[in-house]
Amino acid sequence: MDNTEQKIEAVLFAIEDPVSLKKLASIVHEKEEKVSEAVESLKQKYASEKSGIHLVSHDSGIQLATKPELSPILEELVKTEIHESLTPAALETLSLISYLSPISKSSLEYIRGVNSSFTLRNLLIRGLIERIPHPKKTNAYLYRPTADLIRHLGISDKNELPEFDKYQKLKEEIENE
Amino acid sequence: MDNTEQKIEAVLFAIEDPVSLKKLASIVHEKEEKVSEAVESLKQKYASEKSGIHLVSHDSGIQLATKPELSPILEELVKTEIHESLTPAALETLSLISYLSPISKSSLEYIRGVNSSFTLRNLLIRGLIERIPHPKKTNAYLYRPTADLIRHLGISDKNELPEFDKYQKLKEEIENE
Amino acid sequence: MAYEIETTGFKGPIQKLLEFIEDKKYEITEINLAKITGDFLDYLKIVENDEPRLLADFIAVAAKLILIKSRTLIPDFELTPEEEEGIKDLERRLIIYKSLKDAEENFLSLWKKNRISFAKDPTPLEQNPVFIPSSEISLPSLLASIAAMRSSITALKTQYEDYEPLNFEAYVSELITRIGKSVSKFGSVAENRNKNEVIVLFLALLHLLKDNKVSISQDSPFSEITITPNG
Repeated sequence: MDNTEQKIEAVLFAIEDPVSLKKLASIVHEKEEKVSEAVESLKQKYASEKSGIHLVSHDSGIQLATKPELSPILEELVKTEIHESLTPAALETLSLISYLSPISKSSLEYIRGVNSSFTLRNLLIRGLIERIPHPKKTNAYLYRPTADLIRHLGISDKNELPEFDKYQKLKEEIENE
Repeated sequence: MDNTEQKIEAVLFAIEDPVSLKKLASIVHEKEEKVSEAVESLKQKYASEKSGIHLVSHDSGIQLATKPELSPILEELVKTEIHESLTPAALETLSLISYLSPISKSSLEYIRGVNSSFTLRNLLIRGLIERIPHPKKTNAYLYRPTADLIRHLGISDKNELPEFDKYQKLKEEIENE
Repeated sequence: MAYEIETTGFKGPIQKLLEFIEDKKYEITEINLAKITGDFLDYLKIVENDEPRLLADFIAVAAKLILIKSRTLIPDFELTPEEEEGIKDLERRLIIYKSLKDAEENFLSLWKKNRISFAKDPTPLEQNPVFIPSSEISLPSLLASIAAMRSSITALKTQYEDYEPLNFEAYVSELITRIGKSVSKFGSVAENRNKNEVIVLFLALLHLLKDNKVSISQDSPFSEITITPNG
């Protein structure tokens, strides 16, 4: 019997952090394509069933997590630090990064009209956003939400943000600047 | 809709350790009898389905765990993790801890400008660094290189690191902030 | 950690400009931007007082508004292609900013719900971890790494410490002294100043004009501005 799905479920259960498809493939010794299918099927299983857990997707990989509607029960058990209040500058920056990720500092500053170095630094330290090297510019970064942030918003993929698609066009426009 | 089963699944997932029926009942605010039924139903679900995880009952309570037949995959996982090379982020953190030890997480994050929880955990697991209780703050730690790391570097004390003295000032600078 | 201070709670120039427009229920058009130029210039005083670090960002926008205002006031006022582009760009940014404010509302509503999807609690750290070194760890690599971080820390500090706020009040009083009781030329007042300073001086001049402290005249666009003190 083919038990790729079973194996993947076990691996996702064993690792607390998001795991990339590539890494999953190397662990279960299967092609990425096959792994991707199995992940999709797992996702369906958890979503459809009256399950207490579900699969969360992030740029860096996938992760098993509890369903957001059960948050009240779990908050009493698991301590959480990142859900502290946000300043207006932090909120604005965080929402821009969530909708337009991956986004460069210069695009962010173009939209906000203010220098954003300090706000970005604070959000990075709080673990709400992360940076990846800019594919075209050396010593520059692109910013995106962390898996933690996605889970704290109670969504299972950033494209579940309300009206997400609408803003993707805007993103192209800004990048053409 | 009654979602006791869902709640229990989420709680068992989030807590690594076995949980007693009594404790489960108090967490989900239900009678033990009802919790016991829900646990039974969950057990069936995981057993029947081609799942990679299952419910185990011990004397100490109930626990979600990967199925024993999948243990080879988990060994594979550990091997993959061990042979993974150190990321630039990890090397950066290791370098700071080596030169500036004992150093707190907040000082590290201040210098690096990014959240370091994940990297610190990784270095701890690999036995490259260790933590000691913070002398002034409760529930906080200071990090330092392990004796194994010092030996691996071919020196007998951290102050034999190249240009060690030069970088001690960096620590004062940060602590004065 | 002194230089982690954020520009907390303070609105940026684009946000503030949008607010002025929306308060008046205006559309985002050049004509309407001209109408709120006065409000925006008044607001610069507040910025200077409360968040001087942002003044330069505000002045950059104010300079564009002044161009727009000038064009509506002076019939044959001509703009360079770059200035035209700058004005169009300002309108575009306002439109983008406005539509992203809705996204922020959406984001905030999710954030406030506090419906968190929890990941598994990390496994407790083992008592005796296995030592797993890797080839990247060596004395030279550790040194290179800390050296690189040292310079980035220094850069961070300099960025903060080099910052010198433009003091609007000081420019106004300087202008009053320079003008004194005699007629002056703006060109000589602005001589040897950098771009930001010239803009602030010009704003200071407009400020004096508004308070009826001076009268100004200009024969043609781009020609010298003559300042005459009143009374």
